[in-house]
Amino acid sequence: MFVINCPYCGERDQTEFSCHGEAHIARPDNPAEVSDEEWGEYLFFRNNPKGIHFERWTHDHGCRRWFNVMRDTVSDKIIKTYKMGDQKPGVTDV
Amino acid sequence: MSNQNRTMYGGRIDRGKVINFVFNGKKYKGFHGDTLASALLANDVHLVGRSFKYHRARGILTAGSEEPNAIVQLGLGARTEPNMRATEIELYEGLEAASQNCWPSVNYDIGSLNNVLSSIFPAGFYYKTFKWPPSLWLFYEHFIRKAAGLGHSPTAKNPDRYEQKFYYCDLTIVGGGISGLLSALAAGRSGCSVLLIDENPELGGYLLDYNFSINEKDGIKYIKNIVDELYSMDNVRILKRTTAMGYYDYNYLTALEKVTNHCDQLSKTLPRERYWRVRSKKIVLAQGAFERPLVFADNDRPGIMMASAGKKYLSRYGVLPGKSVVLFTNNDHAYQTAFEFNDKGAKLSVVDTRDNIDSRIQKKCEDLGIKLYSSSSIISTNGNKKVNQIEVQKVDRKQNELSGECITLDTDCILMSGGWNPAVQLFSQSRGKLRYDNVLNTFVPDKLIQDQIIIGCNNGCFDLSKNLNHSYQEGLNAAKDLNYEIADSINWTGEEEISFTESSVEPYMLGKKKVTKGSKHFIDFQNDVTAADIFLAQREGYISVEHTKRYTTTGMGTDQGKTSNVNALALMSHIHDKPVDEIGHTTFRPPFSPQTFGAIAGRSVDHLFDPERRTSIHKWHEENNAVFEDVGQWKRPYYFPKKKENIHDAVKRECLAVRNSLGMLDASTLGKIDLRGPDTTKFLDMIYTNAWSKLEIGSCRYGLMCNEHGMIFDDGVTTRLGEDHYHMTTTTGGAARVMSWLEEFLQTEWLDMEVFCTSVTEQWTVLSISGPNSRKFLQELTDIDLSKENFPFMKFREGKVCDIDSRVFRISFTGELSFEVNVPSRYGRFVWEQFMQHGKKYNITPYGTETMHVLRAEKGFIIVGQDTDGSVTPMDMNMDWIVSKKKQDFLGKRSFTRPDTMRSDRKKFVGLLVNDKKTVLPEGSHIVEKALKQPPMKMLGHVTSSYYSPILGHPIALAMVKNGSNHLGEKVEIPLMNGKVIEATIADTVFYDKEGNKNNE
Amino acid sequence: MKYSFYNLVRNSFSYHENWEKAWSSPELKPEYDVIIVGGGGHGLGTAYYLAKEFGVKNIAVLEKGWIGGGNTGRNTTIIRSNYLWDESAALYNHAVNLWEGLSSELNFNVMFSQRGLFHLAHSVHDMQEITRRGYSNYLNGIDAEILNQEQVAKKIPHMNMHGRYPVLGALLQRRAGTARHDAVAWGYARAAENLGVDIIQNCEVKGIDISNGKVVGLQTTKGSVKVDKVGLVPAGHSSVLADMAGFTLPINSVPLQALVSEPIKPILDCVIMSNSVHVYVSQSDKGELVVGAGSDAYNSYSQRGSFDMIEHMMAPLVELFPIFSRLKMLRSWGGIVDVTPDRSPIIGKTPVKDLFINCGWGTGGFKATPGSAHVFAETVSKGEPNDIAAPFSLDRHYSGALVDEAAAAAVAH
Amino acid sequence: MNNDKNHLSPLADKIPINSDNISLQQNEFIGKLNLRVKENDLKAREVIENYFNYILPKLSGEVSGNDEGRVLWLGPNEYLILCSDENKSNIINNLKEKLKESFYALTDVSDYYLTMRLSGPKSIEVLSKACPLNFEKNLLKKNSCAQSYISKATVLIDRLSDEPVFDISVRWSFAEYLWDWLVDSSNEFIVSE
Ligand SMILES: Cc1cc2nc3c(=O)[nH]c(=O)nc-3n(C[C@H](O)[C@H](O)[C@H](O)COP(=O)(O)OP(=O)(O)OC[C@H]3O[C@@H](n4cnc5c(N)ncnc54)[C@H](O)[C@@H]3O)c2cc1C
Ligand SMILES: NC(=O)c1ccc[n+]([C@@H]2O[C@H](COP(=O)([O-])OP(=O)(O)OC[C@H]3O[C@@H](n4cnc5c(N)ncnc54)[C@H](O)[C@@H]3O)[C@@H](O)[C@H]2O)c1
Ligand SMILES: Cc1cc2nc3c(=O)[nH]c(=O)nc-3n(C[C@H](O)[C@H](O)[C@H](O)COP(=O)(O)O)c2cc1C
Ligand SMILES: [Zn+2]
Repeated sequence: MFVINCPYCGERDQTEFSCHGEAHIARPDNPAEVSDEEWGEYLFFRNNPKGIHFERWTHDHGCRRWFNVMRDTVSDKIIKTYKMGDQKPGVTDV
Repeated sequence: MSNQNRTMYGGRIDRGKVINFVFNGKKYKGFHGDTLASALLANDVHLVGRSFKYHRARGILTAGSEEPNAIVQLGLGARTEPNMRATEIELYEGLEAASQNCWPSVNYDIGSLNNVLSSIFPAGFYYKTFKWPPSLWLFYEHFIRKAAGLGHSPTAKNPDRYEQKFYYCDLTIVGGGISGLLSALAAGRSGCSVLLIDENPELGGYLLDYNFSINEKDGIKYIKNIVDELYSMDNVRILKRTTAMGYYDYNYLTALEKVTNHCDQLSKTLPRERYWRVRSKKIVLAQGAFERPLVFADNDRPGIMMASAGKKYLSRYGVLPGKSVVLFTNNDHAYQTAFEFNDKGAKLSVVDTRDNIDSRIQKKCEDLGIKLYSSSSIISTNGNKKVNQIEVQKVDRKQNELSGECITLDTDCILMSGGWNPAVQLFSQSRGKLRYDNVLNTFVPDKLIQDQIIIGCNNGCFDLSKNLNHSYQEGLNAAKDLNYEIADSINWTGEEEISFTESSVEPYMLGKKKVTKGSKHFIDFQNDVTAADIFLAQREGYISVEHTKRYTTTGMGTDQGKTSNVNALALMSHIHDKPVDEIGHTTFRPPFSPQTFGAIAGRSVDHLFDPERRTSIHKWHEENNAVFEDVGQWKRPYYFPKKKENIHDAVKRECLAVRNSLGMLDASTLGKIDLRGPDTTKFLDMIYTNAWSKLEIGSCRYGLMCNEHGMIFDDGVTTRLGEDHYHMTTTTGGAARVMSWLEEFLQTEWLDMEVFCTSVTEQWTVLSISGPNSRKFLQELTDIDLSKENFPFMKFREGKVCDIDSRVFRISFTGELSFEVNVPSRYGRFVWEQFMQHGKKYNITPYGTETMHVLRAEKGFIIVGQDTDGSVTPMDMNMDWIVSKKKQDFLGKRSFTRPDTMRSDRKKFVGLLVNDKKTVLPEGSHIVEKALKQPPMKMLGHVTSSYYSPILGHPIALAMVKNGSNHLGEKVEIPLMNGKVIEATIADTVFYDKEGNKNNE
Repeated sequence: MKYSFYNLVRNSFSYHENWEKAWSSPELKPEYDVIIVGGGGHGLGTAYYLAKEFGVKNIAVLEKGWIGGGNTGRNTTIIRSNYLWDESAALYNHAVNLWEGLSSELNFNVMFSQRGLFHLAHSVHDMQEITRRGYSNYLNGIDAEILNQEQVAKKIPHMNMHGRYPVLGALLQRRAGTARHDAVAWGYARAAENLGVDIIQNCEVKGIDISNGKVVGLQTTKGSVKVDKVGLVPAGHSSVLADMAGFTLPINSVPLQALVSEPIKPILDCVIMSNSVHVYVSQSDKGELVVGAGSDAYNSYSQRGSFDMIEHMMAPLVELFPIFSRLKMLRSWGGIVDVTPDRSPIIGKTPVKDLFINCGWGTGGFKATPGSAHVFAETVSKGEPNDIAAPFSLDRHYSGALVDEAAAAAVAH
Repeated sequence: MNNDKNHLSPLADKIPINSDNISLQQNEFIGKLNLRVKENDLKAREVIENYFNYILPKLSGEVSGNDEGRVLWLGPNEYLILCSDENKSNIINNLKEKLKESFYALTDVSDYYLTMRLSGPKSIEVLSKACPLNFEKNLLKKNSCAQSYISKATVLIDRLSDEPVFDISVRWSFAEYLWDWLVDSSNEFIVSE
């Protein structure tokens, strides 16, 4: 049970949030032009690392904003939360 | 005779308050302050239960939450509770308890036959037999299941109430022994908000039963002063009778408080238990330690108990569990118990496995006339329902062999002490790492992961003075860390009559031969796991601790190995001749003690189980006899039966009313979203499959949404209210999903798009009136010009309806002339009633979802989620017309051109007409070309919707059929489960008013 | 030594000191024909069928911890085959057919107990769903009965039929049930070892050697090893192994939790699953209620999950069975499940030649164990999937030919 | 004008709680407007602030306002304006004029939410049974607000005074559930044995 630091509301209980999988997956600019393979990658294929993971959460029972979380999938420790559109942190930023 | 084992005086019970209770049908008396276990011992009841597998006679082993043996069925009827630890049950007037896992009685238990046959039931025997013939396994299993299990589940609904609580504080301290108390004191004095949790009814922990001093004062009195001071602090909250159950990430701790369990009077308002969810900045673990049993032959007989338990029964409850007592120990500390028993008139002998025993102790034994057998071990015990005799022999610890003559001693009570295991359960749950301490011969906390502190015996320190100083100092440190101005430091001295020397603690000392053959050396008492079973597991290759655990079930009982784990590991270490650290340990998992389901469910039971979402007209529906349907959390009227009507009659009447005159549906549950901003049209173009730029202000349009896989995921009508302003409707079940779908793209993908979405679902109550008379009717109640010319189909108008500011949409889901009147919810019921009243002359008929489904099916309109699942595209539904060819991109478009989505033999949406014109096909039944005598049969598709159509006078169905649109007019068959085969013909999806004139009237 | 009642009695005279090892701990050899990575039920089963039916001689199973310690050892043991789509039905029913003879085949009692499974329907929509699935099962030759409210009430006497979401009916599969999870791993291990398979525990694969697009060896914590063909069956860790071989999978590894009550005398003699009230429960032979529900939504490799998931399965359980409210949770735990977008497994070839994968069983692969192992053994030995396995290729994520059990509102377990 | 008599709330039949420890009442209908305007759209914000004569909250949990109304922070870019029921259409229309050029949304949600008032010394005790907020951190002060959930209903809680007085807003369709839940949870603090 995490405590999640919503970039807008501050620290709140995990049960106010929900997770929506990997972050920083951009929709192809022109889907018509990508191959079936590339489209399949965009739809389904995900980084699923044992270690640092970037993921999207929403503060459902709060400000209803989407934001990004950088979390270690082994210790489950949240390293950083940041707003959508903010630069993806590098491991050295931590 | 009663309370024959009670001492004349002493103990912390209230001898003035006699309490009557019943055990196994017999009446007994105890005192206020007793536990069931202490009261039974006082009454000389030692045989309390039967073991899991062999049905061995079992008594009371411990005096706390670690008890594996004395677990009983408590209470009667709906309040009965299985597997309750007699050692934790506080006695109350009228308490009734009984032994479990025995038949006909605990004294004569047929199951104990298993014990006689036990030689063929070693660990894992069932894997080796009962395999033949396979068909008989269920038969064998029936008997295995009957023999297994412990107590009985209640068979009536639980009448009690359970509450929950979220709690935040600076510091939570688990354990109200001296260590926890001092930490609380230090942190409390420094101003921290402190939560102190202890599972017992009294604070003070282990030392409450011993003679000791703090700063040269009487220790017990000292504890009382600390407790009083803590109670006087506003910033300290104390929870007694509360067990910390789980320790999760981010210092999240759950605890279960017994609120009224221990009371004889049931409370009308107070819960039985309260489940705490605590988040603290720091957690102090001060849980103390559990005494470890010694492993010897037949070490499980009633009358054999832990030394500290014996001490507790004597000191706290004034109960002398035996008169002729043997202390079996490998450490100094347990001698205190021996001396105290001696003091209270018991005849004592001591068997000590060690060669060198402290000379002061030897001397004291001599002085008191206590016979001391050093370098010795108990090698066998006797006694059917209670121990009555033991054999003692010299042990050569180096060779691990027994030697010399066997001495036989008569006894009625054995007190054993094999050292102490810190209660590391919660620490381990918190991801803390353990280390095996070769001096204490047990696991102790090593690496901390969370913001936590471990103190006292919990930390593997058994020196009182050290613990006092450390605990207090850690309380101060915590306060300092949390930026409080800390209270003064104090120098503590503490002294126990005999302290625990860390000299030698031998977990296991018996010759190997002795273990495997003959009698049973129990490791896990509850699950009947013997040393021989551990040997067997190793021999057969179940060498990993985890395999040993699962193969033998050691540590898997209701005590989760609190008494057995370390002994099992030590034995494995001995067998493999490897350090215990290399053997490792199994995973500690929540909860710390078994935790009531009802408390975890809390008040989310009965009418509060899940919200019933209700529209503003709900009460009217109720008053008017509606039968409701659950749609997600919503309650929707399903149909409105009149007196003797069944569903078919009612639906038929409702359908015809709409087709012939006027019907009304509460459509408020549809999702409604207000969209606004300069990019809204562009946004809708991406969200929906069709195009929006040409939609005029004041017009409505039906739209279909696909997910990125190209599959239909919601639909609804969206209306352009202004240049940049739209009102979107969604399906009832899809409302939340659509809202978050929109937000997802706006917030994460198209950050530059200027669109705001606001949910307005409940702002508007929607009354959908439908039928040829709807215009005439509504015109009487509104100032909006409803004429065909001025308010065409798929248009939107604002105005007064029944004098209420309303939004009216001319859209239709029935195929009839229809208006959807939206009024603010507070007026919903008012307008509905006005409609009902003024509509009388048109025989206005309220209808429910079933009628709505029939009417739209007659028109071939789809219901997302019924006619579609998440695997169909708009083209599969023959809805190519709503898929824009011009738009370059919209969500889902790219997926339409994947090979599988373009397959020509995909299932298509079609109508079905049964050839007998009578049978209403089951929704979900499957279609074949030609039925075979028997399955398997190749399926072409399935029926998605199926009804009797009152207006057409015959059944209609909608279906998904492979390449169906190319087979219109062809015959197919639907084999039913009862063997019947129904013939049907593939038809168009529109059954009624194919030209679509009705809604344009 | 054969396991039998006769031998149990015989061995009791020698204090059971003469039982042989169920499997031994051989050293890792320098080279194998086939290596299976992952000593769960699926991996051990694959090795067994490779040796038994497909004539492969030199096989090893590498397990990073102890065999059966992954999801095989931590699932709620539900076995059924009443899946909606033909492809799934064929696969899972192949498994149930094998389950029925498994104890005798392995000479190890895996306690496959066909006590029947009820999928409860709580709404009109649920009724449509179970009817559709029931009919599809029926025509696929899988046993299915659609029961009405009365019939359900009679069969499950202590269930609350009229709660917030009343029980309107159920889909019953009588051939469904449970099995003793650990025994499945142990039984396959013992049988495989009898056929000469090396079962190597505490041997973690850390790297995959690829030469010219073909797998040639593995790097492990016990050294490197040469190999001709490799089958990856690492469940929760499938992405980690795919990473080593240089490709990605359409998989997220998420926690799934379960719990058991204290043991009680028999009170529930079938398996109950409710998708709408969201809980499933059965009673084990030992007497505990085994309870499960949904998975956490975030990726994690910590075998724990968040406790609110456990909390959220308690209220539904008590709602369905108010009589269980006073019972107690004995232990809760978590596993790591590899979830695919369509909730169907991935079986077959990978971008690397002679490297095969069998993963993505997510929250529901225990029931498939023998079937999965059997078709995968064939795939590995022949280099091509058979008809049952073919629809579950990795390619479907590009072509769109998903076997979408999730979309069709079928349940996951 | 709309006929007031016909206002109907699903809580109309519910019996309020009035006790020393806990009180629970249904609030009158008032005007509630959901305002969306970008944080960095200073121009639009100024117009709005000038119009209302108060400033918009900047941070999570802030409430501001004046005698005529209150405004609650719901999220970045999102606020709930509380005003008199009569005034709401005026506000919408006036701002429509003033904000012609701006990207904003002002939506009537007066009936989307129902609001009930929980007060009394035990009210935090009641709420914290199933609301995960840290009341020390989130709702310690008068004029602070927070969104969260209570049991299974998403709520907006607005603290009105230094005494524990809370206005709890919930979606209309959940109102009865929440009310029943609050009554049930207050039980142990009201009835004494
Ligand atoms: C709580 C829970 C409940 C479930 N309930 C059910 C149910 O009721 N019915 C059902 O059908 N299914 C259920 N499942 C799913 C089911 O357990 C799994 O799908 C199934 O057990 C997978 O089996 P497996 O043999 O593929 O995986 P596993 O048993 O997980 O085996 C994979 C093995 O690979 C090993 N491994 C991983 N990486 C490496 C490496 N690098 N080197 C060497 N070895 C490695 C792992 O240690 C592991 O032992 C449940 C799962 C969970 C967690
Ligand atoms: N068994 C022993 O702890 C032990 C052994 C030898 C000596 N001593 C003496 O006792 C002194 C201090 O003892 P201590 O304070 O460290 O331990 P303690 O045993 O006195 O106190 C620990 C308390 O924590 C409670 N507890 C444990 N787990 C709990 C849980 N999950 N939830 C709620 N309560 C829980 C126990 O019931 C107990 O009351 C030592 O310095 C030593 O002199 C104790
Ligand atoms: C079907 C099943 C039944 C179980 N029954 C018990 C049990 O009776 N007692 C027990 O302590 N654990 C029981 N467990 C849980 C295991 O002890 C253990 O928690 C689980 O296998 C996961 O392993 P881990 O906790 O070691 O990570 C059971 C697990 C399963 C899958
Ligand atoms: Zn937030």
